[in-house]
Amino acid sequence: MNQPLVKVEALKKYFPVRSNRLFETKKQWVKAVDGIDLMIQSGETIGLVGESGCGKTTLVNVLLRLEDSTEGSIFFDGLDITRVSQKMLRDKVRKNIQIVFQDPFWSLNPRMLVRNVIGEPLSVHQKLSGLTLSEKVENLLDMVGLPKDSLYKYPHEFSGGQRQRIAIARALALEPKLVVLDEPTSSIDILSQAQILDLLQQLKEKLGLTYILISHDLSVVHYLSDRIIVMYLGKIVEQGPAEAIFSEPVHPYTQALFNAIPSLSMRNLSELRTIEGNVPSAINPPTGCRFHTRCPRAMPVCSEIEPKAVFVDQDHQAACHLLKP
Amino acid sequence: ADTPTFAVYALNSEPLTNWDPAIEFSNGIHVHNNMYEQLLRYDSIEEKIIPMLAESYTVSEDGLTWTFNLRAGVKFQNGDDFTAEDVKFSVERTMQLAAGASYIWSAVESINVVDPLTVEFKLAYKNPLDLVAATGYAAFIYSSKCVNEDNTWIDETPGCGTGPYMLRSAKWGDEVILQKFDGYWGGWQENSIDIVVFKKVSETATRRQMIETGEAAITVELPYTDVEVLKNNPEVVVSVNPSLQNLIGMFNTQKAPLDNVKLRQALAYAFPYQAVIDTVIGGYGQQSYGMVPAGLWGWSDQLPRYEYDLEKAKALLEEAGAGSDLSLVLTYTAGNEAEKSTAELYKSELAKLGVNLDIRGMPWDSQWEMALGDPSQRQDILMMYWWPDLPSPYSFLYSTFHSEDEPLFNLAYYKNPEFDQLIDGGNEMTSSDIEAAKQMFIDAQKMLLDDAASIFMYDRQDIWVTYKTIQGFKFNPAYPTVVFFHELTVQN
Amino acid sequence: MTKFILRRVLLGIIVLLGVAFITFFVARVVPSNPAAKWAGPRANPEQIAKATIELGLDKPLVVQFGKYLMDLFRGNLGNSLRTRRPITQELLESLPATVELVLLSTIAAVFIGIPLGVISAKRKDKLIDHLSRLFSIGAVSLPTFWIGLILQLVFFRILDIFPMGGQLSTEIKILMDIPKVTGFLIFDCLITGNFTILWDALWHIVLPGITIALYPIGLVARMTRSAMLEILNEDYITAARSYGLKERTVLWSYALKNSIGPTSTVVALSIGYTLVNTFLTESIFTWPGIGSYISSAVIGNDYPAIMGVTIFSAFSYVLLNLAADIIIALDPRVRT
Amino acid sequence: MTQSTSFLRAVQPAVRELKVTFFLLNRNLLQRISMVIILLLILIAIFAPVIAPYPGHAISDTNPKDKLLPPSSQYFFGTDELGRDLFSRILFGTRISLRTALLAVGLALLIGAPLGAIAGGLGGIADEIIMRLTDIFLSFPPLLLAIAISSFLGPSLENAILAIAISWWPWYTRIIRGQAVSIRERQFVRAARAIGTPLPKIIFSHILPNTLAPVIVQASMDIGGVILTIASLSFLGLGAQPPIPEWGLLISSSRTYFLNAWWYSTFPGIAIFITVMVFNLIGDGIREVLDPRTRKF
Amino acid sequence: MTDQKKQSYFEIKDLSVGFRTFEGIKPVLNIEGLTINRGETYGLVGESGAGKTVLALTILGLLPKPAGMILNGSILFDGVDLLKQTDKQMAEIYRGKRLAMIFQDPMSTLNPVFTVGQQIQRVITRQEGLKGKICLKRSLELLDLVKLPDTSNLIDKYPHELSGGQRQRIIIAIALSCGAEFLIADEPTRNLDVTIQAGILKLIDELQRDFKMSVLFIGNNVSLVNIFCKNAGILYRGKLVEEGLSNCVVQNPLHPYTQTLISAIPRSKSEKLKFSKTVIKPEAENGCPYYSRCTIGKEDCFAHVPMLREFPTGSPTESLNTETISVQKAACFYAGETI
Ligand SMILES: Nc1ncnc2c1ncn2[C@@H]1O[C@H](COP(=O)(O)OP(=O)(O)OP(=O)(O)O)[C@@H](O)[C@H]1O
Ligand SMILES: Nc1ncnc2c1ncn2[C@@H]1O[C@H](COP(=O)(O)OP(=O)(O)OP(=O)(O)O)[C@@H](O)[C@H]1O
Ligand SMILES: [Mg+2]
Ligand SMILES: [Mg+2]
Repeated sequence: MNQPLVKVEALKKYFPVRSNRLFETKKQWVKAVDGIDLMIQSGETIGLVGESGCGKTTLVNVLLRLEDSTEGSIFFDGLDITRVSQKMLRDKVRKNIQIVFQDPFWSLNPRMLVRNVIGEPLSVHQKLSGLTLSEKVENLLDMVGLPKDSLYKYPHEFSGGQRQRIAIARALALEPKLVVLDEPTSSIDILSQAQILDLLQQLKEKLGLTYILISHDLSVVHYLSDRIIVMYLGKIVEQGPAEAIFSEPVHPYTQALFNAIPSLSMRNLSELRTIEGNVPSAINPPTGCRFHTRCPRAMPVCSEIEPKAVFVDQDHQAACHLLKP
Repeated sequence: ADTPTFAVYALNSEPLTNWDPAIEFSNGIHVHNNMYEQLLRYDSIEEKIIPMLAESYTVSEDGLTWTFNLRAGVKFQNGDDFTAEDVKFSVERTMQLAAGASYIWSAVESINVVDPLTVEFKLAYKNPLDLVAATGYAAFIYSSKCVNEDNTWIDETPGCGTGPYMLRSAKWGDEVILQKFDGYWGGWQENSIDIVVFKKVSETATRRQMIETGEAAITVELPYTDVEVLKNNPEVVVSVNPSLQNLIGMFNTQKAPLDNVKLRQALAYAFPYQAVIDTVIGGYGQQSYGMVPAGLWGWSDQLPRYEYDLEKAKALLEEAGAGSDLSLVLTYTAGNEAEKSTAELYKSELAKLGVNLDIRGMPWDSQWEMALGDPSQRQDILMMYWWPDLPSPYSFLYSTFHSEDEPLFNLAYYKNPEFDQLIDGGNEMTSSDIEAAKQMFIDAQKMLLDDAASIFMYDRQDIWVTYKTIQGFKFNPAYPTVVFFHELTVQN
Repeated sequence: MTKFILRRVLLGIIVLLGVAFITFFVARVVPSNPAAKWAGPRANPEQIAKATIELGLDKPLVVQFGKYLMDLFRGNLGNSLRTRRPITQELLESLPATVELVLLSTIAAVFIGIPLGVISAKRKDKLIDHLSRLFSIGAVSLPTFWIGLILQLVFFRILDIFPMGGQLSTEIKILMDIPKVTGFLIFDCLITGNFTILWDALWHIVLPGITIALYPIGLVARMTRSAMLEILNEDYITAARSYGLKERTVLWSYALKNSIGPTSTVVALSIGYTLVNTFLTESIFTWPGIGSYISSAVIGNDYPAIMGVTIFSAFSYVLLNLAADIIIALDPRVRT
Repeated sequence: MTQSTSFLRAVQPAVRELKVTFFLLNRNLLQRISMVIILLLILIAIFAPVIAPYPGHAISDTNPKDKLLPPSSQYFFGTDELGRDLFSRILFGTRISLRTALLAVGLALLIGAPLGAIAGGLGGIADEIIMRLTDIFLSFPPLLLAIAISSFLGPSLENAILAIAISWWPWYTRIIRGQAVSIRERQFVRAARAIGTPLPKIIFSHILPNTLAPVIVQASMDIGGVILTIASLSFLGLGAQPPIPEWGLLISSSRTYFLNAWWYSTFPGIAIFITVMVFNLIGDGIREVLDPRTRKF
Repeated sequence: MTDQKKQSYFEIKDLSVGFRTFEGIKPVLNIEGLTINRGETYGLVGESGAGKTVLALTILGLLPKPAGMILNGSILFDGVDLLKQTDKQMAEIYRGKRLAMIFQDPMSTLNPVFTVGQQIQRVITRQEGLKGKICLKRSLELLDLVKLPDTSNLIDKYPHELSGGQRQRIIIAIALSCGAEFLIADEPTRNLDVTIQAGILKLIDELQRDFKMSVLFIGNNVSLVNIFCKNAGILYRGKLVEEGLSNCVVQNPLHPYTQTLISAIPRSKSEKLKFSKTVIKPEAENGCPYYSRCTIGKEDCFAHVPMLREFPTGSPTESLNTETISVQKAACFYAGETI
């Protein structure tokens, strides 16, 4: 295998929290991302799943340097982007990593014409303007399957699915290497969802893109991803090829997650599994294995020693004491 | 009487600004003249000196030594006897503080106590000390008990004066209440007023309503439109008296374009004298003959006057070679309706001549600051009222037109050595040959008129309104807006 | 919570420092010659030079500002140029009369304005809403100085119901012992049980009270209405209705508590406005308060006095806003 | 597609928004009346020299022989102490009030809006400094600050406008900052950052335009307040100078005469009242109509 | 019990609801008929904006005041037309007492300035007249009932101090506090994680059985409705396009829209998604609302609105043998054709 496109090492992102007691000396931190190692090869699609609030969005925000990391390093194309200057960031990184957000309405400036929305990256980086810009944007519109006359419309004149196409066109304007999709279809209806996923798949093949996909909807993840990463409370608990994880999840959390998904084949409620207990706080995460407070198969060791990631198969690893390397 | 009688004097601004009679040089004139007394008092209508704390006085031949024989049996309100020591103490302290109107004593070199009832003043130069001793400010005799170690006045201490009233209570900036001093040397008539309230009522409409309902016993400074109505109101008595106040518009004689005498004369002809008097003060006044107002010696109807004559003004303007785009700045004291209307009327006349008058109402101090500040930024015309410190023409002519290196009140920046000589001479002659002095002051004014140093707009009359029950009110222009309550009685 | 308050207080202090700087600047640096003013009218150059030293105007500005701050800290606002008395003392003397007026109008604003706003929101676009809106917007659109004149004309001169001005009738003031405990006339009469004077005082406060109160009533009613309109559209109000709670409960307890934030801010704000409005009306009603004081100061160009009043008002304003912020902070949503 | 149609397309949403706003405003009787009155006021302001029977009286002419005459067919609103026609003066006063209000609000916006966008858009130290500055200015009751400023700038209408702008800008800074902070957290700003758009451009092309709606509402409501403040300043002698027929100044001058000439203070007072009121009504209306939650069709 | 009485427990007839907009009145809901029997669960599925919440609010008489309008129809509940009740009657007799609703968004449904306890207790006091200690006790019981931990502590907390799942349970507790007989659950799990979702569904299910409630369950997830409800209806742009036993609907969808919906769901966890291509056609102003996206629609779909028609089906599975023949309805001229 050649050099990975993205390599993340021991990445941490802590958010400070204000405490509400008088003269609190100890500052508290939300450990949103707490030590993550990751490699992404060029051309693959990574599916990122996990409970709400486990740090998925934070991880990609740090990856895009929309937030600064607390610790650790991120190599993009061999360049450590946690330490580069803003200029370097603009020239080398911003162009190459783009993001499509969850809610297409909020991610498009309501007071800008579609031409300017999609054209913004072009005018910022390639200093395009006037007719050349319009032409380029028309091409992009064409690519995502929108009519040319969308150029002079405002975002609110489009349906949810169309807006998401606009957002995708903007993300692709600079021909990036990596595109982050943060819940790209969760706010649009099922019919449009299909079209968008289809479009994403096509574009990937056509342009040789690399995707990081975040979604609550596991079937969406399953549909697009080559590899899946499962997170729990700021840590990766399991990662591996999509097929392997869907057919044979090994970490108890992954198992629990999949068991709670209602599917058409289920007949009654008892088939749905729940995880007992509430999600622990990310400020004071449990010691040892973070899942041990809710794990049906927790052992004494789980509350003391943090499990290391072990390979259960080539390319498929999980962090659990039940697994023997 | 079972319930004391009282009278409210509704004033247009706060009754006093300083308790110290040596310092107060403002509204306190109303209050202080009822609590304290001078050695003498001057009646400017009768033009005669009235003995007060001094029963008589003599002047030496050279005019430099003045001896006052003090009244016996006078007591301070605190019970102490009044003696020559008190006179020496008061005047010396007043001079030493050098605040307010203390400069009136500036001719005094030393004060000697001859005996407990005789005091002698030695002067450095000739000066009418009888008039000085009768001044409405800074000439008060007070008890040394009211001053603490560091020579400052102990606020609101009752009983420091020899006057007919003593302090009862006060609310700063709002009202002062005095009550009768039973041991007053002048004695009390029947039905005299027991309690006097000096109250600030800044709205004229409120003052008028107070006097109409008898809530106030006496008030001043009502607009003439109200006066017309009140004259027909049987509840009140309106009395019109000469005042020693006049309104002048000082030309900036040093700065272009008004350094041109022709132009100044043109502007003086363009002033609508009669219209202003009729419209602004309702006819309660007359066009001035020079700087000295009617009612004061030194006034003369033989002096020439500029009459309103636009044709003449136009001709002079042309003669002066003034451009068509002439624009002048006039400042007046903000809040004074009469000055405001006068300025507006003047503006509309000048507009007919193609002269733009930019009128600006400013608080007095800002206006003054502008006049004393950067010469290039000074106003072209400064409108102000003037009134006497001393009942002498010198007081009208010295401060306002005597040459000054650093201007203070000579806001016409007038410089004329001949003029200076004349009025200085007049002042020296005052105590020896008043007729000669008079002539010198008249001649001096003639110079001002020829030079058109200022527009002498009008001499104002004071209008007093008293409620019908108040008797014995008599006005003395030497003490502007002062009511001597001791003289009044209440009749039901 | 405490930390939040501490932070707010700290910010308040910073703000006050800024206020002090601005007032210092305006009072000491801008007017060309305070010394001349201090020396009095018709003063000669020696007197002015003496005054310059007395006022410390010969020192560098930084030193002057330092001294100014120290003085402020000690509650010393300097001396009035007109009366030469300490401004703090003069303010304290005229404060109670104004506070009485302001307090009265604030109480009116709360007890008339809030219910008016709530009813208006509840009956949006009904006749009662139109009337109340017309009233409240009318109230904030009336020039205070003008309505004072008109009220006086109508209720004193024409109808002769209420006295024209002043805090008390002159007879009462001279012939009776006015209780002086706290300095607040109405309050003092109440605690000493002096009902003749109390009645007279109440009679006198009606016209200035109405004049001053109209603005805050309108402001509060308007603000409450719009806050309530937003809140009544919230899901939790719909939910509360779905639980079958009485409309009265929903309106006056559920929704109103949610609108306390904006409402208390606006009440604090209106106190500031009211204070300034007294500047315009007190002279009409010969009310012996701060308003009369500052109008004399403005006429007399008494910069230190103007700035004293300004810094005093700013100080109270900061405190009021602090109070409002703390009330808002009781709203659990902003607790951090 | 031609340039003009693309332009039409580009402004279409704005036009529609305007139409909707107007439609909604127009449905409420109070607001309809207000709009008519505002239109009238604007017309009066423009055509004052034509409508006024004695335009000279509003400039520098005086007419002392007709002083303080009650309303009549010759002088609809009576005359003042110098015999000037009050009707003409009040008509010209509309001009002054509207112009000064617009200028003052515009100036305040000019200062306040960029500062607010910068504070909200940048955050951090810049935010802290700018907001403390506004806090300082906001801790003076607005009229008081205006009084203080214009009493040392020297009384004139221009200075009063400046004083009002200086005491008013922090309100806009505050509103815009509040908006900007929430907009900063919106996805499209994040998206712009992800693209690498430089910060100044983000602030001025993404954040500022999106904050304008509430600001315009506030500004339209402030017009009434500013007119009132100008009048108050003039009333105190700190604003317009005679013979400018500013309404507050008219009332101030009328005080001396109001017991004898009721018309003198009454008409300017009513003029201020009506003008401020209609602007307030419209401002309130616009706010309601622009808020989707209280919108009613 | 006769058939008719059974039917009249809860029945919607010809209901049409609209919103006022600038362009005029925009209809958002148009339901010809919908019946729920006592003790039964009815699942209503539809995409965002289909009109599910509007229906729920209409039943409670809580449509947003200025904008929402009931244009036509009736809602019979236990023989009474709810739409004819005054607001006061609704508040006094129905809301909270007999009809209860769990709102969609747990974030905005709790009043942020009152503690959890205050909010529950106010409802208990109003509905059951309990005060003081007894009221507190009752509210603790309710919180226990929805399986909230550490209730005595929780009761003094403000909503923002709780997690989404906890808040949702509190809303459920309040809705259930007065033992209403008819519960509307408006997507109670929309914003929740799958794991929490499962817990909450189980809870509602238990409660329903214990209290013999009828439930109108609103969701946008067909598989959930299939698991949870006996009957199911599919709502598309305010219209019921298909209705029947949920098993039947899932196994044998008749309407093209339902078919697309169901085909988009994997049957088992390891199965990959399948998507059918959709087409974009012009909107049929006077025709079938689904026309513009339908792959089989023809001219008549463009011109006419299809009504709900009955399609008798056999029981889809053996396990459900209580009712061998059931009725499935669909509003499509070509119902049953596979896409
Ligand atoms: N700016 C922030 N300040 C403080 N805490 C934050 C901030 N952003 C995120 N967090 C916290 O970090 C944790 C992870 O948040 P993140 O948004 O990454 O979750 P997520 O996995 O994307 O969840 P979801 O699926 O709900 O989007 C959460 O506990 C969140 O509260
Ligand atoms: N207050 C309102 N004013 C105007 N239109 C409204 C209003 N509330 C809802 N609508 C419209 O009614 C339709 C149905 O909305 P509703 O909230 O019932 O959807 P829903 O099915 O509950 O969707 P979701 O799954 O997103 O909750 C939507 O098209 C919406 O635009
Ligand atoms: Mg996320
Ligand atoms: Mg809904």
